[in-house]
Amino acid sequence: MTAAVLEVRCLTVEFATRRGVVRAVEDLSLTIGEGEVLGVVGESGAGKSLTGTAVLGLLEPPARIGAGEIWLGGERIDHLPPARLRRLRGRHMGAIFQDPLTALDPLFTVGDQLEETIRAHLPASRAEARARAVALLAETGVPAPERRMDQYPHQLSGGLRQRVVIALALCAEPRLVIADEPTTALDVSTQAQIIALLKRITRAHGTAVMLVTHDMGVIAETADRVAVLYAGRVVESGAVRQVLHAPRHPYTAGLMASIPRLGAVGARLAQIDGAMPRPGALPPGCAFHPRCPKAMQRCREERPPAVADAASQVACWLAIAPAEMTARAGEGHARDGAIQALGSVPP
Amino acid sequence: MSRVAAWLDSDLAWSFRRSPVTVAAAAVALLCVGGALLAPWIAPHDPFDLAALDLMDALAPPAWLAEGRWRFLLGTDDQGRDVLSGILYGARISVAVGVASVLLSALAGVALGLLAGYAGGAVDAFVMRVADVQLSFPAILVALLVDGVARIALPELAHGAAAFWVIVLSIALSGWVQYARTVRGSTLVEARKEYVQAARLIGRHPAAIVLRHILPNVTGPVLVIATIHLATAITTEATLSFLGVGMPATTPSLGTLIRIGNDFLFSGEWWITLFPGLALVALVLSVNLLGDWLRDALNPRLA
Amino acid sequence: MSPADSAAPPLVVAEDLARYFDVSSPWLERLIGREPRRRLRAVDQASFAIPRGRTLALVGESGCGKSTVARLVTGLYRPSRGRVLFDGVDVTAARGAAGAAVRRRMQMIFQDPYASLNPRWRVGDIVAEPARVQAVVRGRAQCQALVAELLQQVGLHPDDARKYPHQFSGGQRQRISIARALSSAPQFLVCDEPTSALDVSVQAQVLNLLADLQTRLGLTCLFISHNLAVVEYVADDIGVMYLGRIVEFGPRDAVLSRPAHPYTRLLLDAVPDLAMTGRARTPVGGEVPNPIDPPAGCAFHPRCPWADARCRAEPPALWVDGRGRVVACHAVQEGRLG
Amino acid sequence: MTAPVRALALAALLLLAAGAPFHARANTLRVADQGDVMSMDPYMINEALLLSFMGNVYEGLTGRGRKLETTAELATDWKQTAPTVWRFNLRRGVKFHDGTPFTADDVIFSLERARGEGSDVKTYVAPIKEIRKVDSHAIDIVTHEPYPILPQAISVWYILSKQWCEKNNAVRPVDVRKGTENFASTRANGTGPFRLKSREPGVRTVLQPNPEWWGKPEHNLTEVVFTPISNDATRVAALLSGEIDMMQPVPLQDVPRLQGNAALKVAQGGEIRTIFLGMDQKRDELLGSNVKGKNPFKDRRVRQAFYQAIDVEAIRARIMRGASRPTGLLIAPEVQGFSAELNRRLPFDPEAARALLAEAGYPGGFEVAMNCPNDRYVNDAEICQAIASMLAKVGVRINLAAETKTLWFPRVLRRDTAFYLFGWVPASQDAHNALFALVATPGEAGQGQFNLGAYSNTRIDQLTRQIAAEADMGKRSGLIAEAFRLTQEDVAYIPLHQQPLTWGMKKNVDMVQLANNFNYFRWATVK
Repeated sequence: MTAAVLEVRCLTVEFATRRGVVRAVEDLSLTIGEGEVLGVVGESGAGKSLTGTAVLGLLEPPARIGAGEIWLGGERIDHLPPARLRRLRGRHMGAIFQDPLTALDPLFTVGDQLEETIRAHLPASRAEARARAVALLAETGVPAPERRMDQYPHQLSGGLRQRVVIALALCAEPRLVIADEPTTALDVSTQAQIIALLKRITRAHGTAVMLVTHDMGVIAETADRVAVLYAGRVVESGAVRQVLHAPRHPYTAGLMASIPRLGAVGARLAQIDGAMPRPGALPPGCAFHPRCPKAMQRCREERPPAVADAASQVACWLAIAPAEMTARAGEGHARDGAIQALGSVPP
Repeated sequence: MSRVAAWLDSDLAWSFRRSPVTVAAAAVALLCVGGALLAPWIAPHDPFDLAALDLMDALAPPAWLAEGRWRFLLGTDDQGRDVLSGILYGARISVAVGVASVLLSALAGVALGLLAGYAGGAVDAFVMRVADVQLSFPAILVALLVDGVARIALPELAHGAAAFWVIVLSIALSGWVQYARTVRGSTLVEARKEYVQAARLIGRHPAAIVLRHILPNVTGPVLVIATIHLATAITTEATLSFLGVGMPATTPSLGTLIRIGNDFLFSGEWWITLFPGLALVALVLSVNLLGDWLRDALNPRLA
Repeated sequence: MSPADSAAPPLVVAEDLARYFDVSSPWLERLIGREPRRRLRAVDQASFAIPRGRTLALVGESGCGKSTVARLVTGLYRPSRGRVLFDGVDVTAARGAAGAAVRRRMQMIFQDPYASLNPRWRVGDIVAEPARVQAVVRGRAQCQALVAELLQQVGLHPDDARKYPHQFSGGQRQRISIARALSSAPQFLVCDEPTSALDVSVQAQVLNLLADLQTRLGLTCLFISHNLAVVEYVADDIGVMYLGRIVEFGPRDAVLSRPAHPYTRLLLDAVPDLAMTGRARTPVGGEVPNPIDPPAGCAFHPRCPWADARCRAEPPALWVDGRGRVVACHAVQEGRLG
Repeated sequence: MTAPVRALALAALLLLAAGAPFHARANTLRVADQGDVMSMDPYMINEALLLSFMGNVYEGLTGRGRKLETTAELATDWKQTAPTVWRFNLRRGVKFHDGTPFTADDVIFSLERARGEGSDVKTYVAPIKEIRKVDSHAIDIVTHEPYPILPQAISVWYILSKQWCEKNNAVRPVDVRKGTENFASTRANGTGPFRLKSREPGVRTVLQPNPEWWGKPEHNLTEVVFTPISNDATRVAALLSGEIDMMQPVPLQDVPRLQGNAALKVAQGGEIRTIFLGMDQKRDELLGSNVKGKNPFKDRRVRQAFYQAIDVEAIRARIMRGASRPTGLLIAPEVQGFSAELNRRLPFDPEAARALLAEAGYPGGFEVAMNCPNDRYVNDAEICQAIASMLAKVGVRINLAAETKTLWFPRVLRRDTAFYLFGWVPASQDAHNALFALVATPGEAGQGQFNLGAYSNTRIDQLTRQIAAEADMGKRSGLIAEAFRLTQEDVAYIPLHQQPLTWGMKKNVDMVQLANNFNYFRWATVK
């Protein structure tokens, strides 16, 4: 695998509220390589969108990065001044959001917006920019792209709009695309089209993709690797095949079991009882323990560190070898363990 | 007690304490309103008692100037009225006009907004067209119109007690639109929400749905508008009085006092207009700042 | 899923339901712009029957009219044509006392757990409202007892009655919604995408709860969803809707395992399969057309690989095939496709 | 710089250069008053401001000269041919502003208009019985009784064009008491030295010279812009900033300041306007009073109590800043018929006032509404307030309504008032006008048209008729004195003072200040 395009190290996103600082994302680490799609999955409130927003440098007060580093292509970007970040965002990072309407300016034609973005970031004449815009639209599967160039966003259907947003995100040939729930607002039949498109295009351009979604189906079809978030922390990450088919964390396992699937007639759905705690009201120990059927005493007291094996990484006391557990018991510093464990993640 | 404690612990109270400007504004507003309410007990003279006025006391400068008298701390106006007492009593009228007209327009606006938003169709179109027409007349013009009509309709009544209600009605008439529009907008949003459909489903009477379900959910913005409108209403009253169609000169409001004093700006009797002017600015500004704060504080935010 | 008593008449019957919405511009604009009146055919020719104790699921993409059907059946909308019979009573015509009696026997669960509960009301008041309005309970004590019982039934604590909706998570709110729907002891429950706004882990909780309650209380259900996988868990019969019309109707297994209509096939193919990681699909192209201006002939023809001249010109009628499936498709009827 | 750009710049410079002297040469006189000219119709209201302003546009048969002497305007000469007949020869070659020639028919038409329905100037033409046309430019005016001061009395009865009024549906003037408008309310068609260029009620009224005027212009104006500015301070500020060239009245408190300004001058004089209080003596129950079933003002003791409760000296000292002339009569010393001997006021005596009220049956006083303008007379509203406060000290509670004259005039002219402030200038400079308009019992022919409290004394009515017909000036003075004495004995009115006349002007403006406060632009120059 080539060098990482995006590397997030021990990221903490927090909110300053009147009752103190609340950590919505804590100690989160990710890497995405060139041409790789990393799925970031979790329930609403797990912190997945905040992670994407933090990488883009678009956190708005009172949210802020509390700790950690974000590296894009070997450059640290989490502490850059806003103007520099803005240039970077346009040139090297593209964003696709849930609602395509908010990403497009209703007052300008599709062509205007594409050309403007291209010319803002690439040295291109007006004609060249237009040609490239048309080509991009064609590539994203927009029928009759020449005609669409002169239309306004409201004249397009939801699926077409999302295609235009994807074209817009890709037009400066960014190294990283952050797609936050790109299919959630779309119809089922259109979802499949957009997923296929996203996958094809990023493969072709070698773009790294951070795909934020709550939909395991989308992850299964699109992502190469997946990181499962729970209450602001990565509980399990690894290759999609590994995590989805042989989950090691009880939460991932429960999540997979609770997804209704065709052909399972008559069976009762497996369910995880309870609800995810809100940031600021996390239980001590492992945040999942109140809902975990396998919770032990230790889970209630100590937060499990992330440990990795060849294919995946998991933060659960069950997954930690008993020897290791006894070895660390004396230290009692789960955090050190996490960092050491991270160090052993294969690049 | 626990309610007070709960309120003190609420987000609203917290954001209040955190803003020194708001705390200062609240203090000034409290001072103004308190002074106005307590005027009969704290004012050194009764400026509305014509029999107590002596023309020979007229145009006395503030006490600390030469020829000033300590009987008239802030001086007197052209009729011999004590300016300080005039401010206290005038603020009383200004605040009363403000509060009454805000209540009246909020009541009318909320009712019409709910009606338009929930009934929709022709009722909505009618109410909103009336609102548009209303909006195309500036508040002052509406007030002048109402005042004019009232003066023709109630020739000898239009002065004194009736003048107060005429002003209140005038300001309310131009003020209800903002409430109606906001409430209509919120009502349209709320009426589409599923909890309203749930209530319709079980066969609740439309009036019950509007009053029990929708109304509590559209009052947030109304409170904010009301606060800002209070400041506007006080200013409008002052403007009307300044234009000479407000409160009669014998029972002057702050606006009337400023108008009276305005005639003496060039001739050096600046205290007649300056002190009431400062009082009006302090009152309006502080109420406005409180309104701004309330708007921000009630604005739903992240986290 | 209780076995249907085929002898008893169905509890709910929809006969040729249609609902049009006027989406014209205001008349002044229309007058100036010489625009014609525009009607949106949200639902056109929808007929079905739901036997007692069974669940009918209506499936389709957004804008296909399935939620409109839910609101027509419960009487929230008045049909432009056709009627709904509930236990033999015409719901659309029932007014006053008769209407109230019918309404007490049917309830609805809505999609958005954040919008379906009045944020200014305490949970206890929300849950008790239908019972109070329908005079199922009288007095404070009786009411409190009912609320406590209902909350327990949906897996909440009786003390939760004193809280406000914002103190609950999405799944818990949907439980409150269910408790409210059960409060007037209905026989018929309309569920309008009750889990589509929930996270999967919570969706399973709610689906299981609904299934349990249905069995325990013998409820008849109309279940609206866009997710065929979810529908499989709850439905006895499935109706597939496209652009305001039911295009395929039949028993669950028949529809899911041997879909007849090309659109049903498309929907089935669009369900992401967790086993197919990394597999590339060739999804059917196109999108749902604008219902204000639907295509002529069969509304699905622009996206259908089997469409021919007849499909483009003539709208297909519902047709019953030999195996008990009901389909509206020329290609199926002509045997052009399996 | 390219050639076209240079040319443009040059053109712009030239325009600027040309514009400046052009502006200077355009002698615009910008005038501000505390109230608006209420109409362009000279019969709409008998108000000095309106008659003064429209006197620039319209003309009467006679007019006023620089010393208020009677002059020949549309009539070239006149003589009495019989005790009740006056022959007026009309000026030939005069044209109205719309081009129609002025003839005897216009005079006859104007008489009918002035004494017909809706007219407020009936008092001026009331003595006239009829007008006989001799030829197109000669008429005989026949009076009911001998009327020696006819030429003086009709100087503000302006002549309108018959054809124009008929064509534009303005044969009848608009009744100020009812308040609608017609064509003549906003347009004017006179024979005078100025014509109406534009009219925006309440905003501005613009006059421009009439190049075809029969007389020889003694002004150098190219335009007159009249603007009402009711707020005293604003009006002063407008003069100080140079926005206007002339304004009146100067607020009394600001006179020293304007006098001290090198660019300005203040023209002061005694106005012949008398300010007084009137009381409703007709209604059986007063408007706006707590006394029900009777009218306290019908009792002379009450009227006297009011009189004696008012400290006119305090008003002079504080409100009028020493510039008013307290008076015991309804006419100023400059008016023919004034008697210094009669000009005595009842003493200010609150004790006596209280006693009189108690004697009349109001020991605790009573409540009554008072109507007052706030933009008509000098410090009018302030005077009323002070009076309200003085009356409060004897137990009378005044509900003061101080309002703009456009509301106040119709109200008091309808006699919808119990107690009011008013001011009067006898347009004829003669006491008869005051007696006839203010004191005579109201009647159809215009007598008592401004006797708004409807005071009535048959002896005074009789005297007024005699005064009109009396040619012997000595006898006439005696009759006038008797009439005023009776008025004073009855306390028909409460005279207050003659107000000062103060104009503020730029130094470069010259205008003739007349004691009746008429502003004739025909004698105005701007240097």
